[in-house]
Amino acid sequence: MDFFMKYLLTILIFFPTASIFLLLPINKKNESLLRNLSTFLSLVEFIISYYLFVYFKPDTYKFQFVEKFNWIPSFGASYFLGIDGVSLFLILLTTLLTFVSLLSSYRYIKEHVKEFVILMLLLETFMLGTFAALDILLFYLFWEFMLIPMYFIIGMWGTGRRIYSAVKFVLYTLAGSLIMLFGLIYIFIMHYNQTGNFTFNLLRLYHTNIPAGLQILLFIALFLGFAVKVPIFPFHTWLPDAHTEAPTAGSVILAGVLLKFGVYGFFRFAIPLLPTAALILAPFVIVIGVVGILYGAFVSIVQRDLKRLVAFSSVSHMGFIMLGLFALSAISVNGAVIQLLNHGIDTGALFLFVGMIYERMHTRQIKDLGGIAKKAPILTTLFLISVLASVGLPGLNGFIGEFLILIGSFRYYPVLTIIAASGIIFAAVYLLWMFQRVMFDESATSPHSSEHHAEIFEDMNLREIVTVLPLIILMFLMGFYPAPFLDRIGPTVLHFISMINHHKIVYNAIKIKAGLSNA
Amino acid sequence: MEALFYVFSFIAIFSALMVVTMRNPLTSALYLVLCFFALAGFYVLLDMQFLAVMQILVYAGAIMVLVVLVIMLLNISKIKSVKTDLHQKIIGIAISLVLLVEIIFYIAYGTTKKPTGIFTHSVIDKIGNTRVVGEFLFTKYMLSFEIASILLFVAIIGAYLFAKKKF
Amino acid sequence: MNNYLIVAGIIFCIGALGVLMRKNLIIVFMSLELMFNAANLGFVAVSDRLNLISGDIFVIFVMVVAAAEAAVALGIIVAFYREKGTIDIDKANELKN
Amino acid sequence: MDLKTSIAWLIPLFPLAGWLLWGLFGKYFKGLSGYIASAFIGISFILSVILFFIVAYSHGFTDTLYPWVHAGIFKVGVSAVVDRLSVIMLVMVTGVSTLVHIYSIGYMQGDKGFSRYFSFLNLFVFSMIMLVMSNNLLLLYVFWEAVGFCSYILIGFWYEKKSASDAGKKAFIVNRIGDFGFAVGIFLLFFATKTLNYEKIFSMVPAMPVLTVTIIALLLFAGAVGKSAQFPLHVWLPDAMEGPTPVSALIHAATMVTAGVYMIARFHVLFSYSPTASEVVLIVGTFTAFFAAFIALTQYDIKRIVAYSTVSQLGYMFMAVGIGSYTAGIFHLISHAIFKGLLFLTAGSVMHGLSGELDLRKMGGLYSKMKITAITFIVGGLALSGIPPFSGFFSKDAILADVYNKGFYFAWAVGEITALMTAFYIFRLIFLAFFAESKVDKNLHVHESPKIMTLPMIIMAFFALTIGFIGIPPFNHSIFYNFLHVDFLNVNNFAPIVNNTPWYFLSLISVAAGLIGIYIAYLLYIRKAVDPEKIKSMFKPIYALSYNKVYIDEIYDFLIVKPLLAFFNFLWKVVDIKVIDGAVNGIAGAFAGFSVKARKIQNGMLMSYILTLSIGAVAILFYYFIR
Repeated sequence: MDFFMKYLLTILIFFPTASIFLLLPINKKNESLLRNLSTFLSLVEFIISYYLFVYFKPDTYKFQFVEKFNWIPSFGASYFLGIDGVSLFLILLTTLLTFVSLLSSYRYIKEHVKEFVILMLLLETFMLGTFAALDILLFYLFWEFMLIPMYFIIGMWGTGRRIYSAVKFVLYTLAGSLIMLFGLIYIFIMHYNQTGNFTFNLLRLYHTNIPAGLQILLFIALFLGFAVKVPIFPFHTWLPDAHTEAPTAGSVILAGVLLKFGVYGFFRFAIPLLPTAALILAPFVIVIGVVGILYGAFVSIVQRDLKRLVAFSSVSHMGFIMLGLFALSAISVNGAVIQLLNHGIDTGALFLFVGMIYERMHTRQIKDLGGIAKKAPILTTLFLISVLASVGLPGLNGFIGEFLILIGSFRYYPVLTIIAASGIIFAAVYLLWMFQRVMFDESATSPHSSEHHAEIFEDMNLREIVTVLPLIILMFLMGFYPAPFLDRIGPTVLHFISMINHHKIVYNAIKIKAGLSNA
Repeated sequence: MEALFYVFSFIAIFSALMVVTMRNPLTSALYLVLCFFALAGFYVLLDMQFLAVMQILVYAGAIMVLVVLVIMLLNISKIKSVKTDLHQKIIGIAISLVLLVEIIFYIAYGTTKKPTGIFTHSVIDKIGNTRVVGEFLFTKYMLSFEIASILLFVAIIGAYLFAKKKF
Repeated sequence: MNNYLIVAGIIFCIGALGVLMRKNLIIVFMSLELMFNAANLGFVAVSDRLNLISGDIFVIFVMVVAAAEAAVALGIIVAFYREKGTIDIDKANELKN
Repeated sequence: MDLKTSIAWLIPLFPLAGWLLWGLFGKYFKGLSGYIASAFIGISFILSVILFFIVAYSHGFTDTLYPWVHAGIFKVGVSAVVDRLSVIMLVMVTGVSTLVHIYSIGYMQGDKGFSRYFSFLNLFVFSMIMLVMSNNLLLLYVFWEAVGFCSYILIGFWYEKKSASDAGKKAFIVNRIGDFGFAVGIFLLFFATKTLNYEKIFSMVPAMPVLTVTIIALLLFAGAVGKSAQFPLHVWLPDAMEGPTPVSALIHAATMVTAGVYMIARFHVLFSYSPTASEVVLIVGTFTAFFAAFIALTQYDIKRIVAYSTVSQLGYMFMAVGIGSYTAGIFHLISHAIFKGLLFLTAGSVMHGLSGELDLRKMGGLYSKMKITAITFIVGGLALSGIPPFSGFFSKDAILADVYNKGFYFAWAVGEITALMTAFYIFRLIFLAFFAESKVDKNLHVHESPKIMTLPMIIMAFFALTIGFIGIPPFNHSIFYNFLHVDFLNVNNFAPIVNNTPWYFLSLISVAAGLIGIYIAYLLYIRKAVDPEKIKSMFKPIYALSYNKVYIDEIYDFLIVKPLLAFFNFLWKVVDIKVIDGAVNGIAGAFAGFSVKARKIQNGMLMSYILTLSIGAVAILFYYFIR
């Protein structure tokens, strides 16, 4: 047990990889065993991650479960892991969503099952590693490794223009990541020049002194890397393609976890490493965040493809998160982190339902769908709950995050916050309109496909209910009793804010000196 | 010694020029051998007799024999002579001239480091240059030495495969 | 030492000239060998000047590589000739596209 | 937790339990769920009454159940305020809910969504109770939205009908527009006061700049406009009649739509410190009262007439709170909840008897066939028209008298005209439906509703007749006023009384207006003194305007919805696909094009490679040389 606790993070990260060896000897043909075993293993993984939650000390901002070994001493690279309140929940989200998406793909994935489950487990390792790494080099390695399984998942099991989407996804994020790598290495070298030590240790790099002008350039470099991943408004076009063409499990992971990395990167790297630049550039980021909120919502309204609609709604939601994060007030950052989890849960669930509908109707065109509510009351109810959580209905989780973000940012950016808040109207418009057209209305024009399918539309089976139930429960839990989450996130966020505030004082002093401020 | 250097320089440069200008490859090859000998002479002047011997053995001996063998094998007289067109000549001469000027300027204006090693002529002479080289080769550069041997092995296989009739 | 380097430089340039100017594969190959040797001379000269031994060691490795290269290159020339019936370097354009 | 707090928390618990029970296990209960649900709400009602007396004979209190959202300085708990205002609301909400639940058992008999219906109805009652009890703005906002959601789901209860699901969606979205303003108001309030707790806010309001208070008040009022269906966000309420009629009675007449009035009464401190905001409330209320009554004049759908009358009556309430007569507003809220609930229930009964027929032109002569319904309907109609001694007389005239005495003569005049119109349209409905010659389809078996439906109607009618007496002696010193006034002591008296016109004189005018309205209806539809068609053609443009609901829906569709949709399509098709994605693909394309060009360099000629190589070497050396 001692050993288990001491190396909990390593065990957590590499358990999926290790479990691949369990799957390898199984015959390709034995698909049900492959599915069941991989799902079971991911459940075990989730239980392991639950230990993190149990043993996590909520009252400190310090990194916990820290493991540190030398890796490449000559470069100062180390195998350095640790989590705080923010990464804790992101790790839990990852393990949960991996389990959920493996469970969800029983029906969708019919070919190359073995490859699929192996790739999913591999992806899980990389995602967890990215969240837990406190060494920049290690982080970057995991960060880039993630693309590989995702590329195959979209490219092999996707629909439509899947190769195009997969390549676009990989190239787009890769281009951003390389610019980001440049920025990170530059900081690494700056640190070397100042201290004479090579180190990739993030906590030590936090103390690098970088002049403001250079910080801005570096911030832009890091920004491009993370912004593509978020994705922030003008860098979002890979997302609808990738989401739409990916298989359900891929969409869930993509929306639920991969989009979190951009924000996590800002939170963990860009802002603390370059605080002055973050303070200077925050208004610009917020502006494009707010543009993203409205833009995503507007474009969602007129989408015709169900999945693409949900994908664009992600753009809108991520805009809220960027607003909350860059408002840099304790309340709004809390909200942003909560909303990060909410988005993973809500959008993940939405993709699951879209997947279920697609499996039954074989179309995602909204105009070909309709009349499902009559046939499938359970699906309708649970889908409605997810839709409403995404709309931000109070009592469900989406509300808490949105509200905290808006109320926190209002203090610093009142006008932009009001504009952003109007996004909640449009969220209701596109999601409810979509829901009505898909679930209630008779399909308008459907010469061949859906009319027939709607007649034999079957309701959710037990497996599907089990798939979405954890997410639904979380929606209610986080809506009615978010304290367990906020308690653990709180100290981390507070520390984050105090770090920034320290720089704010310095920054304001510079401004006064330069005569920029009238104070 | 000074005189010897100039003699070797003259031979080396002259034979090198001949190598690139002679029409018949066989003549070129023979001039190349001459050039190698001149270089070996330089090595002697630089107090590296071991290298000089190696130069003659490996280059003038092994490699050049191989080249001459190939020339014979290809039955050069039957090959219709490969012509060089004018503009290629001009480009070649121009580039190499520029290169030469650059190199000479670089050497002339470059700064030289102070001697840092311990292997002065007297030290090498006392130990014996073959022994110095050997000791280093089998201690400090052991790994590189082994890798070089593997490389040679691979090259043998490669050459065999290429020269095989069909592959 | 500068004298040695200048001689090495001149031989190097002559080698380069041969590589650039000639079309006969064998002569090109020999010009390459010339350039190798020029570099070798440079190594030895510098090593001598700085009282080091590593330059000399390196020359030995260059020789090894040159030998290997010679074996492979001549093999290629033979194969090329067998394939094309000529040793004109301009006919070596299989790398295109 | 002492007795009174546990009672307070038990009140919302029962509906919540009901919701979970029917929602999860509804199919095992079948028809039983209606009775149990009614019993649950009944218990809540009894508890509310107990709480009412506790508060009436001691004093109000607040209690926090558990800390809810803690983030930085943002600390909000699930907490309740129980004072006289909220207990009155609680008794009203649970009381009307109980009756509507009982009524629904009969009305929804045999519907396949029976349990689902009661589950959502219980959820609504829970949300409404929590809305009334909440002690901070966040909680208020949560349940403010939650009742909106219940309204959405219940309007669209018969989702197979496209009009129903459309109406539900419309209600939700229009409410969201109001809620957007409400939310921004909360942000501003939090920014200004650093708290969302009522008491703390109220203690800070007097010291705040008037402009801030005004902006906050107006933003909060935007939420009220949406929820209480005031102009220009009234469009959802008439459409909401697509839902089951008991839902209309409960949500769209008695409780949810009055939440806006309750909210302003709750925030009386805020509004009273901003005369401007109050004036806006008054203007909106007055205009809406007139405007909705004008539309109601010519409608033929009985539920829509009642719906527009609701909008109109809500306008009266806003008039009251807009001049600072909060007790009068709440009084009208209570009495309106009862008589309007009654009108809806009876309208539902008519519908039930006519198998779902709603068109006035296909009714007539129903009095003889459904006496209970007719009589109770007339009681409701008289109350609505403000004829003494029905409750509407006391409550409406309390408002109008206050409006007059506080010097808002124009608003008063509009109110009186509206009262006339109100009496006219409701009696037009009564005469056409119950007394004019029958145009009912001969094949239709017209029947009185079962007892389980008529019983709640009779109880409601009884209260519609009697509830007004708590307003005696009329107006400023009535029992009701003295009871509730305690909660409104800390107001800023921005609209002092300027006249002292005696109440009987003013009420004479209102009663006269009501009677004239009824008489005109009588002349037109019973005596047929003038053919209504003739009047119709005489005032054709005005008639058309009224009949088409002043074209508001069309205007919104034309001015807002269509251009926005076009703009969104432009954003997607042009900006997203062509510009942004075009730029991305353009960059990729540029690389690809460059690669095609660059591939030509790879011409396969060894010589050219060597050439390039040596040029590179020369260049590098050159660079070192010039450095």
